[in-house]
Amino acid sequence: MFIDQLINGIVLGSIYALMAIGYTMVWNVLRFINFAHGEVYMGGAFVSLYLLLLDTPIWLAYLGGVCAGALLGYLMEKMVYMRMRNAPKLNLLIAAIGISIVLQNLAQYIWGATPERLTSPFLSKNIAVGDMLINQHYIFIIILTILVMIVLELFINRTLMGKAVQAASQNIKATQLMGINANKIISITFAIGSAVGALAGILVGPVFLVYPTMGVFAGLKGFTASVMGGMGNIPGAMIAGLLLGVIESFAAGFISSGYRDAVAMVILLFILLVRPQGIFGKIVQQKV
Amino acid sequence: MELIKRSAFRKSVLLLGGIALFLLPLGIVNPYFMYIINLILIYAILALGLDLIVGYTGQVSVGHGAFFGIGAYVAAILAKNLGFSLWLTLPFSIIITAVIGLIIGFIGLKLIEEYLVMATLAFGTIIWLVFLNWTDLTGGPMGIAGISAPPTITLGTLQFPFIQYHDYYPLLLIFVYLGILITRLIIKSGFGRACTAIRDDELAAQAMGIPVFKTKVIMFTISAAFCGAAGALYAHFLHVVSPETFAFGMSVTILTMVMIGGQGSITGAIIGAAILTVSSEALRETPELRMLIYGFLIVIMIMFFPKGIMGLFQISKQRLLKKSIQVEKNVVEKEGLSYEQ
Amino acid sequence: MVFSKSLIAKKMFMFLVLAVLLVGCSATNSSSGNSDSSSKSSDTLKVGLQAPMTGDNAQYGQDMKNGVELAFKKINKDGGINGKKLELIVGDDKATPSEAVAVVNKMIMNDGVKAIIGGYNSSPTLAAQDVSGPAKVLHLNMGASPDLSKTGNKYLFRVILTGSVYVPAVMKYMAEEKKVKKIAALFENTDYGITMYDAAKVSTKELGVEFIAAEKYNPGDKNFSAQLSKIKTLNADAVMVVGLYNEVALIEQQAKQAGLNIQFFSPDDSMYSEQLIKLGGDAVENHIFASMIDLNAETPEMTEFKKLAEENNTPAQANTAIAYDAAMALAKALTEGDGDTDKSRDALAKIKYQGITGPIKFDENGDRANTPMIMQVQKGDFKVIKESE
Amino acid sequence: MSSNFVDDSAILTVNQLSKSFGGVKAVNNLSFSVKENNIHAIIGPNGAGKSTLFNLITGVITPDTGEIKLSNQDITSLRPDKIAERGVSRTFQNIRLFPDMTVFETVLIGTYLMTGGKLLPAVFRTKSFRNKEREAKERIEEILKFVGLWDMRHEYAARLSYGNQRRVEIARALATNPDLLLLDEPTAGMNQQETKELMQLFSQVNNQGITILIIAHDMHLVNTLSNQITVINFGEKLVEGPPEMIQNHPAVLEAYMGRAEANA
Repeated sequence: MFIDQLINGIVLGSIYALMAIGYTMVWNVLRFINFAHGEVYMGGAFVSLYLLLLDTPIWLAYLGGVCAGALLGYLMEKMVYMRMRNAPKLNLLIAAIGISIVLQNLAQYIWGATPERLTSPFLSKNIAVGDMLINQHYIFIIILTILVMIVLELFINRTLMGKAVQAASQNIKATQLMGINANKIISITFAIGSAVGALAGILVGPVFLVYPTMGVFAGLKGFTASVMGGMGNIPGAMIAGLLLGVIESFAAGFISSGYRDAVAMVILLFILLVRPQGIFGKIVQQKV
Repeated sequence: MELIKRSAFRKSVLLLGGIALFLLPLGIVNPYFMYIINLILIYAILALGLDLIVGYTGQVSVGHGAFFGIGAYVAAILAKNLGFSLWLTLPFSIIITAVIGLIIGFIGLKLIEEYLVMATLAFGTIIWLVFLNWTDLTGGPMGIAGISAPPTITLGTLQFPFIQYHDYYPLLLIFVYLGILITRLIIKSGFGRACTAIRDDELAAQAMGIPVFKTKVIMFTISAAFCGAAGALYAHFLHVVSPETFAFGMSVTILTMVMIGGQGSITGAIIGAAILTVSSEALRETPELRMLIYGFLIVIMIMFFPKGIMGLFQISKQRLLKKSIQVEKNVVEKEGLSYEQ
Repeated sequence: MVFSKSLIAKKMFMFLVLAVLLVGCSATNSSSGNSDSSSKSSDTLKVGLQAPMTGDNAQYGQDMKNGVELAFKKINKDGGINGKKLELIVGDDKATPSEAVAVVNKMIMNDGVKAIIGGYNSSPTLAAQDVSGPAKVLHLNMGASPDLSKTGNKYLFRVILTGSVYVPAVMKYMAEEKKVKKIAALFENTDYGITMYDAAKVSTKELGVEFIAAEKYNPGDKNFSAQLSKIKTLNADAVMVVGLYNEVALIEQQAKQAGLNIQFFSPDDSMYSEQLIKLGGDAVENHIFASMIDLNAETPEMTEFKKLAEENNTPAQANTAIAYDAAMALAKALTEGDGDTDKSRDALAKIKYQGITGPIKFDENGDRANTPMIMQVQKGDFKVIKESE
Repeated sequence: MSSNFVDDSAILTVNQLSKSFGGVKAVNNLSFSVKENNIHAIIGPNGAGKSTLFNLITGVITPDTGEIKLSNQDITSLRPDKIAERGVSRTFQNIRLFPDMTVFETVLIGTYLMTGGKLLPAVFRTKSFRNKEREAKERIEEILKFVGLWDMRHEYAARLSYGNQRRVEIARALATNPDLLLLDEPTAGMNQQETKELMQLFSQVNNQGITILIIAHDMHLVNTLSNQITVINFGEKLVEGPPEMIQNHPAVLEAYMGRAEANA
């Protein structure tokens, strides 16, 4: 049971980590919580599902979903957030909530509310490790997550564009003054964060199904992980995501599965009050 | 003199209008319309309550649906298990919600801006999960049905039983008036002004001797109590409560009412409540499109009319302009301060 | 400035007046609208459908809507109810009690429906019949909870079998045919799940079986790993799942992923839907359940229904058939009652109608008196493994 | 803690105060005292730690070490509102007004300590509540007439000229009935006429028995207005004394050369 829960936790945690990246990247450049990020997760999964229905090869369908997610994030930014740069944070937040309601219901309008299963080439196979059986798809999720993390690290630290994003997260206005197109940086950030979020949705699709409201709790958890890791701290978000998944699984297994989702919320409250800079966070100066 | 006359005229017009509203049921035949109007009144109390903390004190909460729920569940549990009537459940709902509001406010209001939003979100979700999972007390996903109607009111030889939706209307209207009155009394006092000062500039407010944290906590408590009262009324009005009503979506709905109506305005809160209730009922005909249109409305309103409907009544564009300059200045200042540190 | 302030006040007041006028107008409009529809009501008769049209359970609502629409089409083509056409008003109860109350309120008060078909889930139905009962509106529901027999609402009928009929049948089969001794229960934390589990416990002594675990989940849950890994440690002979197709499919899929290979069964046919197989795939193979309907049956009623469904491009699902039956039975009662609610109720109480789901007749609680058959998922299809007694 | 400044006539005593931000010492072992009824000026080049000092005195930030005494009562690390309650009021370097309020409403906020901000009396509109409200309004009329804004009381404060905005801020500070008024560069950005008028106002305020502690860059203002000057640089006290002494002090000239010459 212990090992069962540990594996479940790591799989869940990988998903949360991928989700957390999106929140954290957007926070970095705009200092705002993109509440509609959970809908990118859902959108990506739905597009993959739809592509599979059209007999697209599975890898292409997955890729299509990721691209669609990126596009969704990009459009969100361009159509709404960009036009609200000078608005108070609260307004942005409410706009994000509005977008999330729109996307959830648009998905339902187009594809219906019935949960559907995304196919996976690995789902039906288990691998025996000692006397434990581990599903191949779970291993696929974990490997892909690690891969994405490495690629993202490389992108941010080794490429020019990544460095621009990094600079933007230090100070978006100064970046603009230095002649870097801030809007472009923000768009790229949204696109990358959303692509990773959509990937999370696609990976979850075969296990927990695809349906219009699938992004709600995934979003909250990813967001909790990003707060745990320290808002704006990408490696922190990844580790916190994994941690959250494991804690949640153990709590569900050993305390009560009904309160599974409450675990993340309690952690969120606790972190906010006791360590608002996150577990691994550098201390971000609070404004007086 | 002129001024006094004018305000006396205004007062008498408002008073007459207020009394005239009691006659509204006479003109409405369809009980369904009455049902919607009653819902508007309940939501108006919620919106007034949230506006106290969001509009007047500048502290954003996306967890007030939970306070609404606590009020409703307290009333439902007391009515079902102990046979309490509305007159007994209502004070309990208000007090218990206020106490929880006090605790949450005390914990959460140390946080600012986005962090407060996150904390209220977490709190609201936890409370909702408690409604959902504490099956012995709350009925879990089944909720609690069969909550009693308010007892018949007897005035001399006149009897006012609560059977049809027409019967609930005057009662709910009285509570809305009470809510408006209390809101006004609070705003037009040193305490209320302190809240507004905190909303506009916390640092300056504190320099004037205003205990910022305490004031916020008290206002948060009152705000929660409003929602508790609305909850009790809702439970006895609809006769059933179930957890999903009080999930995150409810908190968002109340916040949207305040935003659409216009923050920091009593009229705005009520208009917001009316618009959202009517539009969501009107869109019931097209279940798939209902929430879709609702979401679009929120995005469009917040993008193009961020001051809400009451914002349209602000006569001077110049004032808005000036305001945005001031806001900019505050931002620069804040950054300056943190930079210096 | 003083002047402009009072100007704002004036504008506000004007707005209020306007708002009141608007509400008043729409109200008078609607009342005149009502009189319009009453003149129109000579040729239409409104029936409401209370079902989940959005959310996780939307597939059930859609199936039910399809069934009722098929039936109404046929009835209206054959001349309607004594010349009046049936009109369907769809109300989305989102599978939740308070929404159910809200939509039933609306359908009765605003649309003036004479009868309601639905809901699908027990808890919303229990809450909604509190509204429809006093309003004397016929309510033909599809909830499984035995509690629906105890409401005392004489306008409430149940067009499926009650849990107290389903449960013993499947328990008996599992004990006698499958030689099951230790059962782990995993059920929805709702009226439906809890009462079905309670009903199952009643029969354990007599059959010599025992429940060794009672795990719950909330409707809409997607992650059952915690419950399943608990069950895994118990070495049960079988797992009884009380739930709808979404959850049943996921539970069995996740059980398989966790290496829990065990016989699953359900007390009723709530998961009887193509969706179960679509979602569950291989994992739901061999699932056993009690059912009141067999879509592969070769009765004339079934053949006719399937033909009708095909003509209208409607998927013939179990719930489509059940809703179709409900609508047909209702139409028969409404015809006999001829516009009088109580007459229609009495007609429904005494009805004898041969439906797709077998003979429809109600006992004094408004429940069906049929017995279920036992079915199993075999090679991606639903096969009868034991006929009804 | 040993005290270098035991002075009974001092309304404010700052003793060995230090505060650093991330290794940078903004205020370093600073001690000085402000005598009652004085106009005491603090001058120093940009970044000398003057505003930090104000924020420390008013409790916005807490010092690392040292103590602050108000009429011999320790107010170190008290909350800003508690310090305001004890009679310290301030204006801000960048004017901080409430964007949604008229002049009257803004100054009304300043009467919070007078009216008490109690909730229940407000809801029940008790007699004492109404009396206090009336008194507060009378007091505001008095203050607004005193600072010369009475005619503009219904204007939105943020729409006034810069000089008048500063007056509103001062009026708001006066409404708290302070014993000690802290002015953080009150004439920065003003034209000569406005500066002159404000200086007059400061003397008038001082004549009412309110001690003033003022941060300024403008040497002319400091010299004519104040009777005691403390010069600080890099968070440390350079020199202290009456204007005549400061004007010609070599250390001051060295630290403060550019500006002193420009304003001479």
